[in-house]
Amino acid sequence: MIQVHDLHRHFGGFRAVDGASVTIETGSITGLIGPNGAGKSTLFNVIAGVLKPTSGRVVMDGEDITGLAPHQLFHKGLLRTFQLAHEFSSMTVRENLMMVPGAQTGETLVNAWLKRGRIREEERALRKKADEVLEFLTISHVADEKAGNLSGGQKKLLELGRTMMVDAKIVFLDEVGAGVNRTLLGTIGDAIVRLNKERGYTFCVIEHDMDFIGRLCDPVIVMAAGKVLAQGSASSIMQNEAVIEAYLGTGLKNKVAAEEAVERVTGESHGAQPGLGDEAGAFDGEKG
Amino acid sequence: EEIKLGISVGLTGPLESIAPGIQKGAELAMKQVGESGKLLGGATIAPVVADSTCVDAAAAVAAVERLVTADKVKGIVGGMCSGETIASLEKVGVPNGVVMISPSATSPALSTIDDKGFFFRTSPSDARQGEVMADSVLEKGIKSVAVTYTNNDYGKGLADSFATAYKAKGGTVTMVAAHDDGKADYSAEVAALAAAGGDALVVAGYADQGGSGVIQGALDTGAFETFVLPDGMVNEKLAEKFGTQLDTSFGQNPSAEGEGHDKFVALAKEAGFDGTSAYSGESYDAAALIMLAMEAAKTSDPKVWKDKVMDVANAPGEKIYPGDLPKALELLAAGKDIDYVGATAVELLEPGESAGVYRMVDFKGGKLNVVGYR
Amino acid sequence: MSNTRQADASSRWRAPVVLFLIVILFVLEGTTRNALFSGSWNSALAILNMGLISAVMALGVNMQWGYAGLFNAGIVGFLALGALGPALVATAPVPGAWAAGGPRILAALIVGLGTLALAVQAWRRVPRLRGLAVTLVLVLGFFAYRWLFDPAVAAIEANNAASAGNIGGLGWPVLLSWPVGALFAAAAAWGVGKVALGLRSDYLAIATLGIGEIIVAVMRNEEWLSRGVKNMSGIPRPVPYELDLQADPGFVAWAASWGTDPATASGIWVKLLYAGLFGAVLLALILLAELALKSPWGRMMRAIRDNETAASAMGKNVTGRHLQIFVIGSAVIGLGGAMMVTLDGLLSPGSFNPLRYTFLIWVMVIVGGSGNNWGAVLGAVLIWFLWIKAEVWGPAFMHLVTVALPEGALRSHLIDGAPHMRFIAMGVVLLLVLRFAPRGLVPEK
Amino acid sequence: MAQPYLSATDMRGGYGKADILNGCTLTVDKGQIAVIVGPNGAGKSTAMKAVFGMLNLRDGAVTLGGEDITGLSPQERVRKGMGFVPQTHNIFPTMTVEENLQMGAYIREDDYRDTIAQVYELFPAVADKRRQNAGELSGGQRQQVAVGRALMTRPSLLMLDEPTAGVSPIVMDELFDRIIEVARTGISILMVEQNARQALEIADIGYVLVQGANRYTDSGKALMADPEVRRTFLGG
Amino acid sequence: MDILNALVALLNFVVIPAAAYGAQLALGALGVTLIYGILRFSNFAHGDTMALGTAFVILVTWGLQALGVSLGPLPTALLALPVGIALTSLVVLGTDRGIYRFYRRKKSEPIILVMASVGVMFIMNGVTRLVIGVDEIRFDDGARFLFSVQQFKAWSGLTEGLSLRVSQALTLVITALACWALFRFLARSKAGKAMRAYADNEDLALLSGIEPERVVRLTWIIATALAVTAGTLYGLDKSFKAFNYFQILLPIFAASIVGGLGNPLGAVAGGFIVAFSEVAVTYPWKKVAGYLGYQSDGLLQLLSTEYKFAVSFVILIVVLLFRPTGLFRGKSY
Ligand SMILES: Nc1ncnc2c1ncn2[C@@H]1O[C@H](COP(=O)(O)OP(=O)(O)OP(=O)(O)O)[C@@H](O)[C@H]1O
Ligand SMILES: Nc1ncnc2c1ncn2[C@@H]1O[C@H](COP(=O)(O)OP(=O)(O)OP(=O)(O)O)[C@@H](O)[C@H]1O
Ligand SMILES: [Mg+2]
Ligand SMILES: [Mg+2]
Repeated sequence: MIQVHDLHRHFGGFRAVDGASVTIETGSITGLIGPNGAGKSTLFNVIAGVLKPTSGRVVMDGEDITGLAPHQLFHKGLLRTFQLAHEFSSMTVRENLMMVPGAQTGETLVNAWLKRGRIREEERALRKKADEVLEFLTISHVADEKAGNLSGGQKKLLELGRTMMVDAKIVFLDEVGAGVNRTLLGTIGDAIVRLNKERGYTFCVIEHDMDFIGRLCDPVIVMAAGKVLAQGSASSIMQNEAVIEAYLGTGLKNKVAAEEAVERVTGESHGAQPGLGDEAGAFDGEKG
Repeated sequence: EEIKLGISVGLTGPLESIAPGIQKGAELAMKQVGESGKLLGGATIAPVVADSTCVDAAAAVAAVERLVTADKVKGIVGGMCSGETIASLEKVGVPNGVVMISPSATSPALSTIDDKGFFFRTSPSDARQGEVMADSVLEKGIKSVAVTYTNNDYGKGLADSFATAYKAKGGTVTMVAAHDDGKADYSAEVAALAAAGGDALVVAGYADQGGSGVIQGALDTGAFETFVLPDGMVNEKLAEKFGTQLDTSFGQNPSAEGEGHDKFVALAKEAGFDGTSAYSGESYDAAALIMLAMEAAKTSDPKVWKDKVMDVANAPGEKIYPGDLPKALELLAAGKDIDYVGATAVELLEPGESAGVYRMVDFKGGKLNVVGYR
Repeated sequence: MSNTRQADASSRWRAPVVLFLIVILFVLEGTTRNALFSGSWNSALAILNMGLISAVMALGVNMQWGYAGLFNAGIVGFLALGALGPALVATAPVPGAWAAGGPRILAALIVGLGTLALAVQAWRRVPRLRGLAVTLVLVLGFFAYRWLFDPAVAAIEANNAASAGNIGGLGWPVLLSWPVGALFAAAAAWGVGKVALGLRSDYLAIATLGIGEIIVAVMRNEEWLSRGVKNMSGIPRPVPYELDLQADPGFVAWAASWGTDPATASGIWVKLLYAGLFGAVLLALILLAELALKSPWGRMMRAIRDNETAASAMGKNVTGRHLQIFVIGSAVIGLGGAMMVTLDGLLSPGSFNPLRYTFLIWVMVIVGGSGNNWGAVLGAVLIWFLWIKAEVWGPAFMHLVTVALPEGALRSHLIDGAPHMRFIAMGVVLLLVLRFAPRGLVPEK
Repeated sequence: MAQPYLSATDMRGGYGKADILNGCTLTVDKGQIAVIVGPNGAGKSTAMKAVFGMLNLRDGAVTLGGEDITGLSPQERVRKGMGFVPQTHNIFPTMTVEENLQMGAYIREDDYRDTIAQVYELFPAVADKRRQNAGELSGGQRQQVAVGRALMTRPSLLMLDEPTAGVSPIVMDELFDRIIEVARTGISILMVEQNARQALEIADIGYVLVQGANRYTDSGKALMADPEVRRTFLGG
Repeated sequence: MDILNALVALLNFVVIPAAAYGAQLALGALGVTLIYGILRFSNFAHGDTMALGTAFVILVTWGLQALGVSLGPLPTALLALPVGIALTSLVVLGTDRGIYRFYRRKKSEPIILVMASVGVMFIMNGVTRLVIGVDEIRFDDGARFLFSVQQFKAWSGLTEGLSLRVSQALTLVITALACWALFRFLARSKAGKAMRAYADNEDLALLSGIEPERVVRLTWIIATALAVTAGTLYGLDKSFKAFNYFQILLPIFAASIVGGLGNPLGAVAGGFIVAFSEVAVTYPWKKVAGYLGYQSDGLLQLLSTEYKFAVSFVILIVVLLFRPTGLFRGKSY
């Protein structure tokens, strides 16, 4: 469980996060939405240790983790993706994944010189795992490509793939969906649900795609102007007047999407996502 | 026989503006001897120049290595700066048995180095100049001075020996501050020296390096009016540059009494270079000594003629001045003794030191005037 | 895909080809006598030896830049610290120096370091008025330090000032001083790294440049340490002296059997011994570096170089790793410095200038191909060769050009300027290499 | 049939190694909205770059208003009336928002203050930050600046690579409305979208690109109606 | 207490020399920072550009002097300056055409461009020496002092003197003018904005219709003009010596970094910080303290002048520790 207490982050005089208090329950898939510039990414960055808070505290499972460095948080099981993809551009896609797991034997210099055998075994396992992840994300054909040469969407997928390389406790996803093909996003959504159910990952997801939010997230937190505007189930949020005014808008298309989503959420329970296998298989034709 | 002689000087690097004068001085002596046709019964002399860079010991060693092992020179005028000289002497000169005579390396370390008799220098030791300078400053009634020196072994050694002598004789040194050559700006040094005060400023540096930069600053800000100028500073260019601003300044540099120096300057002028530039005369003398020693030993083999260098340089014998080299060769060929005086009143001490006579100068009327010898 | 593999295949041949080229150059230098080459093995080997040392330094720089993207422009400083190793460890003790002020200097240094540690603690621990507290600690510490330090320095420098005036060495074997030099450099790098590694690219460069200048300034001005600008000569050798060999009848006979005179033979033999030593050190370093680079450690370093934010989000301790590689790289540079003064037999801090010891090494790394150990090493040997030969080639070229000119002022002006062709030649070669191999002769894959 | 305003036919080429585009054809008529959809890595952005002359084509031709522009450099195409918002790196981060918009009007000699005002009207969130460096904006705000910059050019053909990525629903609505409006003034629009259902809704013509080649081409409505397309490319 | 004398001593030895030196550094640093900001590499050839440009200015000055042209109390070199700038610009544009453009097209890493500039530095270094030699050259003519120490003492009756050289005054005035013009140009003019846009995002600049090669040319010309001006002023103030122009490169880099690379305002501030820290930290306060009523036996000097360069770097490092990209938040690529 992550608790954020009265968090502030100011840039000069501007209050990007202005006293937000948020709780992310263990085992949930929490959605975080809000207008552009609401402070969502900033909140993420503070939690993940990239930015120091101006004031306020972040607590993870009872332990104060405010101001810890990102790499320390990683080893506590907190992973995140970036809104603007941060790939290791001159490394191959596979290497991008293989570097993720912590505490690899070969990451210590002395071991790199002395424990060659053990490293070779570990590497084999890592490689297998990385290839599985690539397969799942439908980008195995670019496994040996330099990550810097990927398309915008492929980079986002790689970003997500890195979180799948290790057993995380909690994963923060900052707009994984932006720029990702909607069909594939559906598959990713399924994967998130599966990781959540089967492995007990907690997720916190920023997304502007209301389909996606509506399908996955409970609860949903709405931020605006650095503060929490509303919180609740996806369907209640989507009918909340304030949220509609500040964020969803009354545009026809989104209304339609939102209503569809509400229907789906209310009509079906989380677990019974149909057609998981089918959808993953739909891309077979595109591979290679 | 064609005899090749090496000249190893820092043609590039921080003292690049001094190096051509040194190179030309040595070449002048070689030309005179070669054209006379009197060395070893008609040997010709071919100078081979190497760029020692002054600061890069490794590059200097490589250059001297080339002179010795590829060009097979029989003697070397050089090196120019002390560090570089030590390295090339220890690594090339001594192991290959080639004599090096440096016109300008003044480090005391070179006095104690195990040179196996392969090293000499025509520049005088710093210790003696310090004494001479201290005396002359006190005689002018100047009781307190500030000292600035170029931050290398020459400047440091000279400043130390002067300060010690001066204090021992009752003077006060208000400050001893180093300046680096080739720096962009000397305001800090000038400010510090001015704040420390003193009746005169001793500048143990080079005339076309930081030394004149410091003088410039001191004059412009009115920090000092009187400058005491040792050998690196005493030359015509300085007089030209500052004119009457140096009216009260004075100094000294090693030089033959009377004719030697003037003769050399005249010869240099004929040959198209400035004979007053730093170490140019020393370099002429170094080259002359090499060739005279060859004649005295009747061979160009440095392992042999190295033992004759002291003989030709010192009394007894007929005094030899610049331009007299053919005559000296004749005398030597005839088995007579010579005492090479040259441009800088060469007098070699063991081991490889030079004890010169100092020429006292002042800068009245914007000119360099000789006022006496000591 | 096929294209990628082709690129790999061609780059696999790059290193041997460049190596071959270098070998040819050295053989020409050793055997052919003309306007360009000197035809002397002594000269060729002398260049090679310094080339090998440059290669060690280039390897160190390559670790920092090629592996981790750390722009160290203070190479000269770390090299100078390494050079201190032989001066303080291998030279003979100076009689009376230690008694004059040794313990007091040690005490002063301990007080100095203690002050810094205390100041850091004060900065971390004191909640309010920490600026004041730190200043207080620093000022008091400074006075205590100077009180201990100054008399000791004066005493040591007064001890036989003309030919010593320094604290002197321990008289240990010179090979032992190499790791000590590396340790000096590593220790300094640790301190520097703690302070400056937060800086990026050119900012780190200028900070390290400054630190390099500071270290060199200290070396030049602290006479008690290693005689400052007065230089320290006579650093012991790990190999025999040429004169001893020439005096050894066995050696003379052996030389004669090869048909060379003893002077030449002794020079070559000594240089070969040096080359063997340096080569062995270099190969060992390359082996370790290659093993490391090809392991997950190397992958982690590359990831950090590519994108620090992401690497840190993926659990890699970026600061820690930066410090690690900075220290290791600096230690290698320091090792190179110790080797260099051993080869020169001379410690001459007055000559430690950044153009020669920082930027030239950088040129070596970049021309060779940063990120690639073999590239850095081959680049170092090649550039060093060119740097030395430009001394001859530049003027030779100038003479060639001026032959066509009529006798006169312009011609003599140009001939007078011939030494400066050294730089022009070097510049032209550098630009040509960069033009035809913009990522270096042996680029990173 | 008259030649369409923009026609890029049978484009082939890539980034040096293997081809990314394998005979891709895109056409837009005056005042039309064309939308390209397709899986990630299909070559959509590459196709856009090719149309804009930022990629060396091995084969194929691009004509604008009947004139062959295949050989022109990007900045020459800008002067011919083309505007482009790339997918990434589409702002000047250390220039203020206002300056970003001014740079959009770089080639305009007339008074463009009206246009700036219009852009601010369209994106009020950005208007508040006009004196702030664009690099300090949130992801969605950057996207708005980027589109605003392209609108400043007053192009006759506006090319947008995923303009709505990361943009909140309310702004996305606004943006699509605005794009329709812009198209009505006779400007042709060529855009790549992953918010495909909303985009195809307003598209006159839709392209589905797969592996650098046209897989389906039809009107937006028709593509939406095709269950196969919907399931495989539009997310159900 | 003698505050006036203390003040004058400080002005004469610290403030005025440091300000003039700082202005020279600032002009040099402006060029470095522009090239870094827009072309994205640290140009090591900048010092030698200054030297080459000054060499041209000197040659033209000699020509003018031979023709009997003079500017009265001002140095003739000012007349020669535009010609020097033009000639040097041609050379520099030539290097861009022949060398840098290739790497720009290939989008090489900055370090490759840096190394190319080292190559250019070597070549320019040699060429300058071939053109004008290694000797020290004085080329200042006209009046030397605005007022000299003696004049000041006679006028004021103080024990301490104060002097202001024409070259120092010129340096300060020209630097101020150049900065003002440059800032206006960058902030207001269309071409200036295009330069900044290109610096920010090359590809996008292209998409806005900006002609990149024109921006590059403009950058080189402006940087060269600044460099030659800086070099000439420096040469007038001190004297011309080819070697010194390489040595001045380090303080120039220090200045542009401490202010924040790519930030012109930072370059100016950096120039003065470096210059003042060199002079002020090693200044012995004995004399000034004496005037203020505190007599001391010691020199009251914080550090000896041997460490002046070290001091300016210590200050630089301390600044960077608190502001990792310089005082004015520069760029880093
Ligand atoms: N470094 C910075 N300096 C100044 N302002 C900043 C900085 N970073 C972010 N901001 C401001 O903080 C606000 C919040 O930004 P943030 O990136 O958190 O928004 P967001 O909610 O993630 O929006 P989006 O959905 O568009 O990604 C924005 O208005 C932005 O302009
Ligand atoms: N600069 C480059 N160098 C080499 N290959 C590249 C480069 N840019 C893209 N590619 C490759 O070209 C292919 C198509 O990329 P493109 O960016 O056109 O895809 P896209 O259809 O726009 O995808 P997305 O929806 O993810 O943005 C991808 O496989 C990518 O790996
Ligand atoms: Mg965001
Ligand atoms: Mg794309």
